[in-house]
Amino acid sequence: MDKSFEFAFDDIAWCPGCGNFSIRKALIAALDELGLDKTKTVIVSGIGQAAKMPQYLDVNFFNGLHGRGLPPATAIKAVNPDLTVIAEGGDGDMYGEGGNHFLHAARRNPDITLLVHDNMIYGLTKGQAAPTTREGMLTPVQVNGVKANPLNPLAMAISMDVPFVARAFSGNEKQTKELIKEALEFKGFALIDIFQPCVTFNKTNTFKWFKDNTYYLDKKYDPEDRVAAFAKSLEEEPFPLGVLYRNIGRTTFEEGLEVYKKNASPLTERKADLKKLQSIIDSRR
Amino acid sequence: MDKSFEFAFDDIAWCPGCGNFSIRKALIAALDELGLDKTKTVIVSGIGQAAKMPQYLDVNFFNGLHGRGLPPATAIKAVNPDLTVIAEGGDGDMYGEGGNHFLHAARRNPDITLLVHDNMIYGLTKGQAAPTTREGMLTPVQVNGVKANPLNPLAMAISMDVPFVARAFSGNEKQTKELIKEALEFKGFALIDIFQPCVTFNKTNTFKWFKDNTYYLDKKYDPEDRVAAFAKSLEEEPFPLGVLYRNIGRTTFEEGLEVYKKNASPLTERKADLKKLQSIIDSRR
Amino acid sequence: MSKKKRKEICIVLAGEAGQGIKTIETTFASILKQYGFHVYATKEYMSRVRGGINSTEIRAGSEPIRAFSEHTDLLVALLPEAIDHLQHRISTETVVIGDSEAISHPGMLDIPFGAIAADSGGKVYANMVCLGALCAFLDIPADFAEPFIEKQFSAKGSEIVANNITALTKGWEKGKSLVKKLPFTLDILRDSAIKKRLLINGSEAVAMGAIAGGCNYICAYPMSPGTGVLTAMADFSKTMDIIVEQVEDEIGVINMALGAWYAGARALVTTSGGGFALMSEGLSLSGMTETPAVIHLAQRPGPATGLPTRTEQGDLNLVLYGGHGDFPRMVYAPGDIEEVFALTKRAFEQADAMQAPAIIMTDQYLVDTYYDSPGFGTLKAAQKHAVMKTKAGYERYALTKDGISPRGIPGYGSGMVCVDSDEHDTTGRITESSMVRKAMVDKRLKKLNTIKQQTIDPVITGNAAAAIVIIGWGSTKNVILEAMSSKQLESAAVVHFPQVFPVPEKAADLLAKAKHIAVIENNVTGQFADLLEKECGTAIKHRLLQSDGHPFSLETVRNWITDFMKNKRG
Amino acid sequence: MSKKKRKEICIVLAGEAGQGIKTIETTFASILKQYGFHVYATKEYMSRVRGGINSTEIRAGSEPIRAFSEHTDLLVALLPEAIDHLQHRISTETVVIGDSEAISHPGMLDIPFGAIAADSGGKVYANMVCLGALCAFLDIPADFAEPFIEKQFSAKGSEIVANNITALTKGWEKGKSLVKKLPFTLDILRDSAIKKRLLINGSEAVAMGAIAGGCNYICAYPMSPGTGVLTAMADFSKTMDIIVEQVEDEIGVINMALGAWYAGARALVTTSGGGFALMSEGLSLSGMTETPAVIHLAQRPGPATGLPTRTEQGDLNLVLYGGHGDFPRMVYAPGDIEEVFALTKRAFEQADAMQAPAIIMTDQYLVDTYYDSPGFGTLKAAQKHAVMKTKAGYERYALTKDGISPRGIPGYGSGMVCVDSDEHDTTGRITESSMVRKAMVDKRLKKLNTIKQQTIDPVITGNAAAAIVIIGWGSTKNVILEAMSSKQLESAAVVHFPQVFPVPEKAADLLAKAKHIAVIENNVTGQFADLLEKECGTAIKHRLLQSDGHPFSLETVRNWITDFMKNKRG
Ligand SMILES: Cc1ncc(C[n+]2csc(CCOP(=O)(O)OP(=O)(O)O)c2C)c(N)n1
Ligand SMILES: Cc1ncc(C[n+]2csc(CCOP(=O)(O)OP(=O)(O)O)c2C)c(N)n1
Ligand code: SF4
Ligand code: SF4
Ligand SMILES: [Mg+2]
Ligand SMILES: [Mg+2]
Repeated sequence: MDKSFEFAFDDIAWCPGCGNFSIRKALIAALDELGLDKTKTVIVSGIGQAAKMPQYLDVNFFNGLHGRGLPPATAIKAVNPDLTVIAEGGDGDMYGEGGNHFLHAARRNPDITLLVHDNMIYGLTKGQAAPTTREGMLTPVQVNGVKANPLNPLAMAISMDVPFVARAFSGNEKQTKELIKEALEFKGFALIDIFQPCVTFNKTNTFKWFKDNTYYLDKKYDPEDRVAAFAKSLEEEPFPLGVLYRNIGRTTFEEGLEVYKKNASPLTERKADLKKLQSIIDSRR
Repeated sequence: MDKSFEFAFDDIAWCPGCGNFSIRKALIAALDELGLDKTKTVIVSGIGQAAKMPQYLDVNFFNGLHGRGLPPATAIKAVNPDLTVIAEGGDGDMYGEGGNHFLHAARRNPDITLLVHDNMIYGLTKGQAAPTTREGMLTPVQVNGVKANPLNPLAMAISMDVPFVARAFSGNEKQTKELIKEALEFKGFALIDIFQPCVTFNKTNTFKWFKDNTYYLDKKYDPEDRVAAFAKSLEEEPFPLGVLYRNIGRTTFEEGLEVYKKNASPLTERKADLKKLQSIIDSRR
Repeated sequence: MSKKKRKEICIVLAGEAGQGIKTIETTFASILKQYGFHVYATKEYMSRVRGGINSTEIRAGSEPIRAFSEHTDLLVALLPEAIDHLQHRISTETVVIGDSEAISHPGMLDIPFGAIAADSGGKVYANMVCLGALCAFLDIPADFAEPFIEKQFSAKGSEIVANNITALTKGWEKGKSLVKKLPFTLDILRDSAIKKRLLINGSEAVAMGAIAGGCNYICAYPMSPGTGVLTAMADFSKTMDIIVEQVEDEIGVINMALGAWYAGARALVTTSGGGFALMSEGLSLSGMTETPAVIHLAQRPGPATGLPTRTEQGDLNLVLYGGHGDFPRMVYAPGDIEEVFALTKRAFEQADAMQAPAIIMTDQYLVDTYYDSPGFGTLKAAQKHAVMKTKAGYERYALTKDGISPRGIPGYGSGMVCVDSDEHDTTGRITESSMVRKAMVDKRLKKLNTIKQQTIDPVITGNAAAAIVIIGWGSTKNVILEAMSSKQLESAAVVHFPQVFPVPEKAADLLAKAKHIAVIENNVTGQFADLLEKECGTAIKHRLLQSDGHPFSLETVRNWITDFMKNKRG
Repeated sequence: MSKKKRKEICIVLAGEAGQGIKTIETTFASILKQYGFHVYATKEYMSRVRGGINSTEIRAGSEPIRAFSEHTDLLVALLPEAIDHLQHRISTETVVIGDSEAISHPGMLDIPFGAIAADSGGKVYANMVCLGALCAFLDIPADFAEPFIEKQFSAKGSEIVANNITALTKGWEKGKSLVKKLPFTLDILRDSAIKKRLLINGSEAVAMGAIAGGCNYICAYPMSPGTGVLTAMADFSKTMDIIVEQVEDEIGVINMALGAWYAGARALVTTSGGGFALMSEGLSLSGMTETPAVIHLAQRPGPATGLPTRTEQGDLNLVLYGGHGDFPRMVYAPGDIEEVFALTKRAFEQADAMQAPAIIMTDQYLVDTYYDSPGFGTLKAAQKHAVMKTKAGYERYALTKDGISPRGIPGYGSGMVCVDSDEHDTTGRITESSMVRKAMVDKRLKKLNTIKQQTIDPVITGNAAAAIVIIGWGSTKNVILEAMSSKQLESAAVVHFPQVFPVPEKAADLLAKAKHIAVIENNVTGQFADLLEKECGTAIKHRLLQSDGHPFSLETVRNWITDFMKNKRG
């Protein structure tokens, strides 16, 4: 069997020139280079252009409801910690409809990688504002321009102590790939917010705009200082790229589960213990 | 008509000794001292012990669904900016079930005051962990102790640039009252997370514990430095009380609404303009 | 062989998203209408932004046209895949038109769209070449079409306008040269009264009806095919006093809308099935607090994400029963643009009057369809906003004969307006008294009776006394009517339900008297037929159902009805 | 006047939350059972944590007892408000017992709870005084009760134990001195076999049944009265391999549960009406992705927040029709503790086998009720987990005869397990092909047929051939049976539906043959009666409905049935 996650889908539904293609390449390369076993890898996603990603890889997937990627991803990893679990979706998917799950996944800290395609727009539904859309953008719904503050996913993640918080730009496939690899190898909840030009609906935040408005954090930057990371996350235009925050050592959700305290085998491999049930029942006599 | 918000409810459903009684007193005093018109004041709440608050005041109220206080509060203020609007609920209500609305209310910045009774527990449903419950607490559901990180509402709010972020302790009625007054007078979304002992279900974070683990920010503290405020918000045991963060001048949701750009009268007072509708229809001929 | 003379034509344009089909469609439809032809347009498209294969059907004729026809006279294929995609619609009578550079099909009329466009200034003008040819086929002079092009492109500068017109003209000439190859001649009557008619699609009609009903607040979370109404409202808000808010999720949407109504606004919500499902708890809150709510639900095929851009009528059960506990509601199911407008307006009036949720059910087919509409008559102000000025001691849930308590809003009068999602007493405060509980359950139930009395009767066409009754609801209205011959209508009653809940009382009589009953609806189990069975106690065995994501076609309905009527009567 | 000899007694304890009624209840129920009496207990309580007024009913007798009776022999009022609260249950036959320091009532038997408790070490022991008196009334020796007290309080130290026993003994003596004042004598038979029976409430039985069905994952958001199952599972997780997760909201809950099933776990969800409403979209996802789901719904009165701690059967419609689009589901409605266990187990087996959602409907009354139960028989392993090891090229949605595709899980075998909320092809990937759509709609519909074949038949008691049929579902099972005399059962069939959807095929026959049909259910419209009308085509005019938040009482049901049977037959 071919080991690569590459998959020849006859008709990818993205627009020519969309940043999603680069993210797909970076993701496949990251998975391939890490030599992960695709039968033991699951991508969980919601609905949106970004969320179609797993359809275009040779991998297990749970392509669920809009906004609802994180809860199933958390359960999948908990039920079978041997699996590599990636959650993926758009800025609307993960920070809009799914915002609450993001907050509480951050509290749980499951060992999963979260990739958010941040195109600052709702792509699939044709160009309404996303939570990350910059102020003032005109859309068919925000006819007087977006008024609400854009959500700053990195600041929010750092405030929730998400232990790995990074930003990538799809325009740099190599850095994106390297960040994905780093996130996959990190133990704990790892967010990469990936700037991704939507060539069709976002005529403001274009490839060029992202390129002109981002810079790479240099080697000297210390991502382990939470307050400094917060300050860094507030920087805009240019936006820093790279790992902004890292907190090594937070216990993961799976590690905290009692079922794995004395027995490391995945829950899926265990049999129901009817004797114990019987003794619970008998205790009610 | 009596101007006070005081209301003689024959049977308040809270447990004797509950911190909610002090919050109620502080709230009534704040409203009375500001001389607000109760017919033009609305309290919006969800479900929980905290969320019962409006039932015990002489005031308009919309006591809606668990977790769903903020969306109606936002609409009420938008539809009639002449009203004073308060949203109130528990830590489960506002940060658990309602977490997503909190994030996006922060982005919109409606001119409403949000009071969250933070008892670090689910009171009404009898003692399960809340999002703010500290690690390790044993409950009938968290039988091995709470594993998830407690949500830090202040850090989260600051990361979202909520323009007024404060913490109070119900044990100090006067300070709580003053903070509520300040929040009510502040233009924009104002959060007060109020530490509140639940005498029945939270035997760890008691009145004494809160007293021993809090301190008042001194006068020299500058709440307008966002990064410093973030650092301050991370301080725990003791927790700082007072206004941690303030950002004067963010445009409010109502101010941003096109309907109020040329006409300040509340939407409720306007008539439908059939002529304009007719001309839209005619444009399709 | 003398050519057939035709009084109408069905043209289908097919290509990928981004090829400019929409521009051809809207411009051509305007031209047809202004030229005095009756026109109808509908489309089907994939859930993607570029690529794929979409199609638009445009019908023009001497008589009003209101339904989707599978029969295709001209198929303009802008992409080789179009042929495959529409294979089932290509009959011996279909003329395929395409650019032989890219496409081949036996008997295809070749129009070198690419080459002519390139000659006119660039490939982007291919759609104008196509438009020109279509005008020629319908015998519409090129210079009649020119002003439409000018208007459309004037903002882009004179060079662009000129290139477009060049392309149009060249396309027209090419078309003219091919007319003789068409297997039919067209003889569509022109009627200058048609010019005055309206081209408004279902989404816009919802928005217009809402505004006519006093709507001044819309909140929604984008979801196809419900988004069109949000966009239309946003567009109209440029000149009107309407608050337009995109909310973080559908739960926020419904709760925000209830807050808006509570405070005195009249709010509209628009969504599709999945979003409506998320609003179920909020719907129940509307029921309990007796806060009006108006929800537009544009259906698409489920379950779950299903087919996001396609059509179905599969959410009726959810609408009838969604939300926990028992509470009254009203469900409207408009069948055409005029009904969409009228029933949306009515939904506002009734939600306001009954203090209960009103749901308007459309579907992707209906919201994306338009035709020359006679319009909505003289606009009349919505029924008076049923809000009172309160006095001290005001009781939000005062017990009344019909269960409806006068509704106050905060800040208007000296009373307190207290609403509560818990069971409450007349003042709106929480209670656990079982006496009060009983009174309040009773009050809410009484409202259902009041609502029932005001239910809209089914609309009967044909022979109302016939033993054969053919029933539809919502968007099936016109396809059933157009499918039936006047002969058939002599021996059958066609019954359309503009309101499906509460089921109008006349329905039971109707069914009781009928011998042969059929229900036609676009879902796989027959949800409305089930509802009628339950409410009327009559079994409905004959059901024309569909669930492939497409609207019913004239042909499907015609064949089925013909068969049904034959077998039942013979 | 010679006293009536009674073979059973109904005792009601009433006081405020926090007064220790629960301790009396659980200890007393254990004592009764171990003493060899049949016992039954149920409670009603307010949505608050302290104060208010709650009550518990304990029935003891020579025969098994399974139903709530309004008739009260002894009312122990621990608070003056208790009298008012239970006024409707105080008849001439009721003996009120209270502490005359606090309470007065004509004819009240005075037990100075306060003073005796103070004598025994403090006011907190008042509930033990009460327990002692109750034992005396039932002629249970104080020293029989002592070990129960020791066990209960041993962890609190010997002084506390001693004080409790002192209070118990003094209460017993006081009680003994009052026995002669009771208007009846008790003659309850002791049966030592009863000792072996179980005291398990509805919540615990759900949890036990789930585990017997292989459940190893529970996720939930607290919501009364659904929380009890979460707490029980958490308790059982102390010794068993169960992941217990409290989720941020109900939407997270259902989606997390589907993730767990997808990965190979067997997850249970527990909630109440409002939470279930929020899960509607997720339910539809279960239907579309064919991922099993088991949901326990403990009903409470709606709409919206309603009466959070009270009982109703008002969410049936939501359960039957919640979620958008058409997809198969199974709905179980256990009537007693044994059925709760068995049907929850079955729900797991069937959800797994059918790859569809299974819902277990209970209500507050049922989850909070217990009695000496014969138990669940020998535990048998759940039907084999229907999960296969995949091979390369595995197709998650392979088309099969019965619509059920062999289910793989990720990481088990070399195939890829792809599930999709969009319409998908056999491999699980997104499609817009209308051919594939049709095949998949058809596949999902076929499963409904398979599910129908495995529906549990209604349980008939009495005369199966009688013209009178009295129908119930869920928690009404035993109150109907106990309400009817054996004479009445000779001329009526009592039909209980343990599974309400799909409606078992036998139902139609049953109704068709019956002349007089009545449905008894705890909601205001008769949702199950409506369902039967729809599915069986028989009108059901006679309905005993209730919606005041309380369970049906024996007396209500008995009176109504007697009347119904008389009028129908006379
Ligand atoms: C419950 C629900 N609400 C709304 C939708 C419609 N919807 C699909 S994708 C989407 C947003 C797309 O934006 P984003 O998540 O940013 O993804 P992108 O397409 O930009 O990659 C929406 C609103 C849905 N499928 N389900
Ligand atoms: C949709 C929904 N889910 C769950 C509940 C049950 N519920 C009521 S209050 C509450 C939480 C109470 O905790 P909190 O919000 O912290 O308020 P407190 O009682 O502690 O003041 C819950 C889970 C509900 N009413 N509605
Ligand atoms: S709409 Fe935007 S995000 Fe979606 S595929 Fe096209 S370019 Fe990419
Ligand atoms: S349970 Fe806790 S929060 Fe609720 S009223 Fe009692 S003490 Fe207060
Ligand atoms: Mg996006
Ligand atoms: Mg709390």
